[in-house]
Amino acid sequence: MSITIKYFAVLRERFGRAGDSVPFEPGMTVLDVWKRALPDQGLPENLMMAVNMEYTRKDAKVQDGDEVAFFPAVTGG
Amino acid sequence: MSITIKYFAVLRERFGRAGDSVPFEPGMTVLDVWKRALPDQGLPENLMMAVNMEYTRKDAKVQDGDEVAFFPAVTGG
Amino acid sequence: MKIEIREQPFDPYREIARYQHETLPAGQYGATASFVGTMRDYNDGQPVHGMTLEYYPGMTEKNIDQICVQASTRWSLIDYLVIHRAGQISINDAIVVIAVWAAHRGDALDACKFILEDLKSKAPFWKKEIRDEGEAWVEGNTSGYAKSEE
Amino acid sequence: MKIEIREQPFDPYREIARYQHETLPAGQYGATASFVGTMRDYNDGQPVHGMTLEYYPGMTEKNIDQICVQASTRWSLIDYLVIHRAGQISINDAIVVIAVWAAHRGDALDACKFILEDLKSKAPFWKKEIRDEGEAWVEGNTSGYAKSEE
Repeated sequence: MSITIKYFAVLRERFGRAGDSVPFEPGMTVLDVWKRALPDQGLPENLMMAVNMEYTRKDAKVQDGDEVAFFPAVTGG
Repeated sequence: MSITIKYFAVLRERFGRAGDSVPFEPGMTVLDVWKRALPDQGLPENLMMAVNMEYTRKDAKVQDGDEVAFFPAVTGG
Repeated sequence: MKIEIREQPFDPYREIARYQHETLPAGQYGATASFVGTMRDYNDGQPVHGMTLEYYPGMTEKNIDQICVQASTRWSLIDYLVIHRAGQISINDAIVVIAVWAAHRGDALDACKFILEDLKSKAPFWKKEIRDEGEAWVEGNTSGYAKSEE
Repeated sequence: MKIEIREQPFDPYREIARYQHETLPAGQYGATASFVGTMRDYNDGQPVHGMTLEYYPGMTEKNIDQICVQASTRWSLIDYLVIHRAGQISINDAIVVIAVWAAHRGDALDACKFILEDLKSKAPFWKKEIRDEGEAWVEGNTSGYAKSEE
């Protein structure tokens, strides 16, 4: 029973890893996932987040087994 | 001392020739050139005209030696 | 800058790639917008079997050149290429290719669209389609441009 | 419809020509609009010597697919192709190619621009440029899209 977390780009480099795993708790939001994985890190400006590869907001609820991703503003094309 | 005339597309086919030559007369306009070359033909709708390969209007004056072209609305691209 | 009327079929993407390779300085352009017009086998719901495209040698090139120069004054462009077919055109032949190189995408996209729209409404070309019932000139309208007032 | 993330360099015009030849029915499309983004050797007036483009495997393709499906509902399209580079990118490499086939030019041009703009603001890619002083992530902004409110 857990949430898989992925970090990309500058976040991945800053944290020194591409992801984490935290235990699922009923009622958990994306922000709760962040705080559980990174208790010492405030939410960066311009942070983007996705649940199961769909953009979402920090107050969105997560389900057990979800993949939650955190990354900076995109710079593609 | 003359004006060279060119016809394109449906005009060229209708008149059975790609061009004409008419004598230059001082003060002549593009419309005068048409009337001199084609006395029995009214000015068609959607007619476009050019003097020396630049679009112009029927009341524009021509100079001796000019090339005057008459053609229908363009349908390129 | 290259503007050309071509009487023979051409591969538009090979033309863009070749022109870019031969002419564009590496590292300068970040955006290339292009448009290719292709001969369809239908028009206004009717079958078409090919067409003849007539033009005004001299004026057609000059007119396209003026359109491109005007685009160059409105947008920041690095280079452009326009090749337009004339003569006997078969189904699926490329009719026109327009490519615009710029540092930034907005300039390339907007200039490409401008050149295409102006070319279609102003450049002296006339299409004669081969339809089921025979050949027929495509009717255009002058859209108020250089229109006779009589 | 083809959407692909490519780790190796590619020739964008060869890709468009090949896809068109293999996939598009002859005589149906009258308009093809395309955009190619290319790696420049400068950005914001500073020299750039290359870059690394990171993406989110799975989400990136899914996001581009959603953008293209949305374009298909807004415009009448016949087909589209999007190839985006990732990994180590050298000066003058193609970064992205977008091609849109339609019967009519307005649909092709507008859909191509829409896909490009949406792709740049939404698709998960992150550029790390090699500059004179070393490597640095390019800073973007979320433009209000899916932005954190804290």
